[in-house]
Amino acid sequence: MRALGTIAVILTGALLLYASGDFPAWGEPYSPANDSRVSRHYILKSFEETSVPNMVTAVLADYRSYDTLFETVVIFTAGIAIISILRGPVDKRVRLRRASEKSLRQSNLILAQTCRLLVPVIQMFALYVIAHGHHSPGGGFQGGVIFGASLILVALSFQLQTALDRISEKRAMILAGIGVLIYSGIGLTCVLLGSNFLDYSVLSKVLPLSAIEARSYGILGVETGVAFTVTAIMFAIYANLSSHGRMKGGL
Amino acid sequence: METVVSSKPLLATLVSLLVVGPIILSRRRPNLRESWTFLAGFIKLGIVLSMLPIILEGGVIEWTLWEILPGLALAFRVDGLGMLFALVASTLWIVTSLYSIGYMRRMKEHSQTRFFAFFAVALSATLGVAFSANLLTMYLFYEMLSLSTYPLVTHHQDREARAGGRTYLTYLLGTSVAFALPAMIYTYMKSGGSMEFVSGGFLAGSVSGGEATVLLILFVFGFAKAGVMPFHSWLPAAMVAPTPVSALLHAVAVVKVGVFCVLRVITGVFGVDFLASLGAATVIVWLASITVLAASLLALTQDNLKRRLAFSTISQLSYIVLGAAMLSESALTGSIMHIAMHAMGKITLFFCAGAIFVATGKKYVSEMDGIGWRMPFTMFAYLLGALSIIGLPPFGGAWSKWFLFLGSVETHNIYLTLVLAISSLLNIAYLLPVAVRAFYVPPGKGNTKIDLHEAPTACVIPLTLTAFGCLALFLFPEILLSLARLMGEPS
Amino acid sequence: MVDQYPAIVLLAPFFAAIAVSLLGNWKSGFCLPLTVLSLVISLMSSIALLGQVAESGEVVYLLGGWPRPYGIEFRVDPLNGLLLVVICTIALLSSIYSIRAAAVETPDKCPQFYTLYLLLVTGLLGMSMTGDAFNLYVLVEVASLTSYALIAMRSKRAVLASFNYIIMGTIGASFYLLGVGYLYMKTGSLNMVDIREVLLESGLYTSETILVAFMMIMVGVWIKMAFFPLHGWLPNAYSYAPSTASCVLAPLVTKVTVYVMIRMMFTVFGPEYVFVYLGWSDVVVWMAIVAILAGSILALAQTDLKKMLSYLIVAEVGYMVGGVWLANETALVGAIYHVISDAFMTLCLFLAAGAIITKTGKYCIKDMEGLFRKMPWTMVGFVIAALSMIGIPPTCGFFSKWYLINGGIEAGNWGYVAALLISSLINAILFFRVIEVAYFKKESTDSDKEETVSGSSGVGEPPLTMLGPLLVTAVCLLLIGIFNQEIVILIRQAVSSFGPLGFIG
Amino acid sequence: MIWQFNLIILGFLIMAAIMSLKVTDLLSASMIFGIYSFLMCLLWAAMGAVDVAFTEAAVGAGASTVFLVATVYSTKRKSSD
Amino acid sequence: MILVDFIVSRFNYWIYIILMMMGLFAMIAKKNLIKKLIGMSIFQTAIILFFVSIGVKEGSTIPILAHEAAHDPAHQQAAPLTEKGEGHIQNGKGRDALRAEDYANPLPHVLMLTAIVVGVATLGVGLAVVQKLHQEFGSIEEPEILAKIDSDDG
Repeated sequence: MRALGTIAVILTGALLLYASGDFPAWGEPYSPANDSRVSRHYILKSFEETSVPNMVTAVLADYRSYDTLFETVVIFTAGIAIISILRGPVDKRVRLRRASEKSLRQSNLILAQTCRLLVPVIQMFALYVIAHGHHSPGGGFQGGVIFGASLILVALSFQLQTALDRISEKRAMILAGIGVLIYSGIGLTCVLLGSNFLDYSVLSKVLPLSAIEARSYGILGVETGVAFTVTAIMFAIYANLSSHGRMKGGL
Repeated sequence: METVVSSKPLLATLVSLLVVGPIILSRRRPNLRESWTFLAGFIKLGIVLSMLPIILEGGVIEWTLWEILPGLALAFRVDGLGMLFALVASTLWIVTSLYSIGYMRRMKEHSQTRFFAFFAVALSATLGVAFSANLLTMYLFYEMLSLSTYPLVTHHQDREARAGGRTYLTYLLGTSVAFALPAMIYTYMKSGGSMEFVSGGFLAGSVSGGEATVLLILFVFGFAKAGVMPFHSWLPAAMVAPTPVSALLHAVAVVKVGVFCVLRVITGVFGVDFLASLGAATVIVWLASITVLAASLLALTQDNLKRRLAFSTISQLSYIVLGAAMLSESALTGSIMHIAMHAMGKITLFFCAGAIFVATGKKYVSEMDGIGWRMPFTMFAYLLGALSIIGLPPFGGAWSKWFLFLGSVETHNIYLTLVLAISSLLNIAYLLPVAVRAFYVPPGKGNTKIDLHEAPTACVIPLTLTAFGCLALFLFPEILLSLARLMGEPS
Repeated sequence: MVDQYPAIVLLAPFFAAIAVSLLGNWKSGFCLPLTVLSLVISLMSSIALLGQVAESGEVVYLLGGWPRPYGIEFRVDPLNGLLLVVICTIALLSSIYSIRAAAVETPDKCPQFYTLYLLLVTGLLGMSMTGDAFNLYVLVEVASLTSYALIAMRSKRAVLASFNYIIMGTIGASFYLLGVGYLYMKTGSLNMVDIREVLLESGLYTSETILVAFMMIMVGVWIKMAFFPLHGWLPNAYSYAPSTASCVLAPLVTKVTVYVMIRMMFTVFGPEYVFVYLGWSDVVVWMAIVAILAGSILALAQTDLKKMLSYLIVAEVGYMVGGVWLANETALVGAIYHVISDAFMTLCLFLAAGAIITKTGKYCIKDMEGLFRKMPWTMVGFVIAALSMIGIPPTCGFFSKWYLINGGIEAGNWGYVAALLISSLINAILFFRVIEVAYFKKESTDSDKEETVSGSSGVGEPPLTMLGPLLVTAVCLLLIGIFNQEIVILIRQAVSSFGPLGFIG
Repeated sequence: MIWQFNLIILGFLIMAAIMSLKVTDLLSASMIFGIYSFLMCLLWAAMGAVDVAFTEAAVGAGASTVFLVATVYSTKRKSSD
Repeated sequence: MILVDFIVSRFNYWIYIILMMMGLFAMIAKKNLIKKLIGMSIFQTAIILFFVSIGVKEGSTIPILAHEAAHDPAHQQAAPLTEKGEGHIQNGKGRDALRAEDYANPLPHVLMLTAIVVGVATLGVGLAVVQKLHQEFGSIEEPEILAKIDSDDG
């Protein structure tokens, strides 16, 4: 395998180095990619067309929202894939019990208290990131991951069961499905309102908004959907990976 | 030359295919099942006969199903050659069906339903080849025939059948994919997208001499059912089949499909005149001559009667190929007639071999001493068949031999005449001793005690019929002759 | 409604996947009806879409209403129109087949299985419709992730096969992504049609970056389609996967990737770049020849039925790559026709193999004695597929071979013609080995006999839900063969829109 | 954007990548991989790709590392290479 | 100096190539499955680095409209899209407001957000498969697993 790896690496590397001589200089503002009409359009017109100052969000959730839909689906798929891979035949005897307060007390006091303090703050911040994605870096993904991280933190500093009591794996998967459903449902609404899939501007027919504002709100809607899915799946993946898919014990 | 558009060729082909369903459905009631076979056989013969007058008047019947490749349709076309072949095949099917009922029931063979069903499919394929209007249609039915006969050849499903079946399919399928298919595609490209058989050939003028030689060799080897050496060994291997299969398929349908395809390629694809101008057929002439002699010599060494007949068939098939490759009018007429004559003679011989096996359980020539007087009908029929194959008057084989000799003289090739003469002598040497032993050698010790009697009536009737058929073909060859002549005439 | 067909084709299985994942946990009885219903809707609208395309040419569907090149678009021409119908049909047939098999092979995972299944179909449909190079990557990943999971659902060896697939698949997809990056760097666009326009306008043919982009994309898709010698992941993955999964993976994934290759070569780079400027077609065709021969010979060495079929896929990929790279219209038409016919052939073979394995529990070819007697209809399906693989008319395999050989002769590449013929012969040997074993009875000792007596009580025809799809597929093989003219006319329509295919031949 | 700064981070990046692949203790490898992700995120932030950097910080340095650690805990810590 | 300029303008690309090759080598040659997956992640992040490098513009800022630009009413009106190279939009007050050169190219960023997510999804599935393999074979070293499979067969 080493020989094979070396050959592959040398061949590919040589090929890539060969092409790098032809690259535009690094940071060149007028390189073909940076000066293309697509890129210029996004920079110059996206605010006008979507009223979202963060161009990345505008492109992500509107111009290329179909990509992002499937990005969400990728995450969703990963969650289901991991569950289906790790889940053995269901053991009917094990009933999931609520972790008693005892288990909470058992864990390290400093850790527990710090976690108690931190988690609400993290979650608030996550919501802020989701909601403020229009104006600052962030959006559904980042916020979702952060929110998921807060749940993982609970599972880490107490026990997995503690976190599962808050949100069981089944509920997490339902939440994830709902997230994808929100996203694609908004898209489908656009179809039902007589336009193409994910064309948020037609939402102005039902909302008291102009077409451009409708796009902005459409983006907010899909970002929420993304956040739901990412939160749920991040937690579900962690829960499965840390417990061999048995939902007991944890790290 | 008038052209009639009619669906009759299609119907004639399909009728036996359609009967497969009823055969399978009535598998629990053998009598009903066999009556389906007969019904289809007579309908088929009726349709074929109804087309005969038009063909005899020099007309052709055409029917196009649909275009299957650009410029290539699944199409049927009946002319003299096809008519002759179809006539032989459909007549003999009825006779063989009768014979197989007797044979199969007496031998208490298993899976008789499968047997009759695939037999019907094989007949459809045979008629399909006979009536096909272009190379592609012909190839389609050719492959269908190879595949549908596999379960028949391996009917016994034992170790021997397995080995035989393996050889059978390897040769037939392998050569057709490896040689015939590329040759066909190359032909398709060279001819500019046409593959319709026309007398005079559609390739005339569009290929060079070397290409034509290579293509011709590819076709002759590709249609390995013609049994030209070195691709002949499937035929002896196929003798593991029950005798009715050997009789109809390996004396009539399958092998004749092979030579029929070769004839079609020579007359319809290249054209006799074109080949003659290129001299491309010389290789085939020599290949066929070698096969004629070598197979005859091999036949001498066989003790198993069916295998001996198989080698005889290989040698006789090469007569037909040889006759076509000589590229003279008489030889072509002779070789086309030989399709019918040999079919009638050889099927008689196989019927006899089967009847002997049914009645006595004997397979080997050396065991057949003295059985002649116990089974007089069978052995007398054998004698008639053998004489017809050898080519003595007053039997049908005499006509075809005559025309072949005439053709060889026309080509001014003394060697060919010699080949034909020597092989006729060899025919005598390997066919007649069986009859001689049966009638003149007293039975050995082991045989005296066995209660010998004739085979079942259902077996004896067909073989008597075909034996007299040989005689009849000598007396009334006009129809066959005129059908064969239709092909020899330039259009 | 009419202009929404592309969306409906994709969204039906997509929404069904979400619905299955939401409702399946509650009541697993919902899974199958939803799956079948959505695939029927998808199939019907894909047929309608194909009709629309055949009538009025290319259909463009702008997602989000953003015009090219700012948004993402679906572009449906006769080529992927046909592919959509094929994908939907095959997915539908194998979903019906999965009713019983899934319950046996992946118990307790019904909702997950069907969700993944539908997402896989969604991914494949998306891959064939999209007109955006990066979006293609995302959908490739959707299809790949679902495949990894579907393969790993069974235990032991399947899991290792799945891991190797993850590694190889990621390398392939990443190479593709890198190639798209290189293209983007030079053209500034991601839309396939737009990229080609920029390539032509800016005269980028001589650029090393574009060359490397092309090579990266090709190597990426070759890994994904298991083009020899990059095929390492495929045989184990497909042969150890649950039969329900392999029934949809084996026919579709490699074929859709071949479509991606065709799309990349002809729509993005353009034949004038690939064939005229680069002129590598000979090299790749020779690689394809090696692939065909190696795949066939490796298949010959297998004793496990599904593994043998998997190696045959490797050989068939060689057919298609060779056909595409022969650089003439006949061969390209043949290759595309072979994509369609091979999808059905593979489906038929895997359905038959799956039925045999679920009913008898035997994997080895030599254990399959007497199957014709026990399950005659299954074997009828198998035989028809085998005949098609060998290339006997009037099955579709004959016609695809016809066009491919025709193209090979036209290009004067005799090696390719010979390889096709040799592989046909090897296929004949392979399949008759199986058929022979199944046709003949066991020549056995007494102990074996007892075993068969005790074992044969449960062995009979598979249930109708398995047999039905198998026989329908077998009939499809014949229909595709008989009506190849109609299909080829559509393909030619697509091929002619690619422009002249170079000056070879 | 200062290229010297860039160069330094890239140097660290390569070091982190080599170490995470070389270390035989998988837990350390996971942690070093977290560092690698974090450096990457720093680099992207410096390049102006704030959204990407943000995501990488959350996903790469956060979630991925946790997943890796979780797997290392439930399988084996020692690697043969 | 030319050489230095050349290196400065290229070294980012070279380093991405080095990182990528390290990842690729680890994916193929490492025996430990988790190491393979770490290699895979390095491989993917290297590609992301490359994409992000494409979008960098010297002297530009992050692709978020400055606050005053966003709330400038002039931008609400439809302005004709300017041609290449002269990316100035004149607002009513005659002040330069929006220039394409001022903002980093947002498109690679968008693409890479997706790629990161795909990467973590693949990593997650990969890790799950590794855990499953550990359950089945009790090992996460490829040679050991292969040996176990062979002994199962034999």
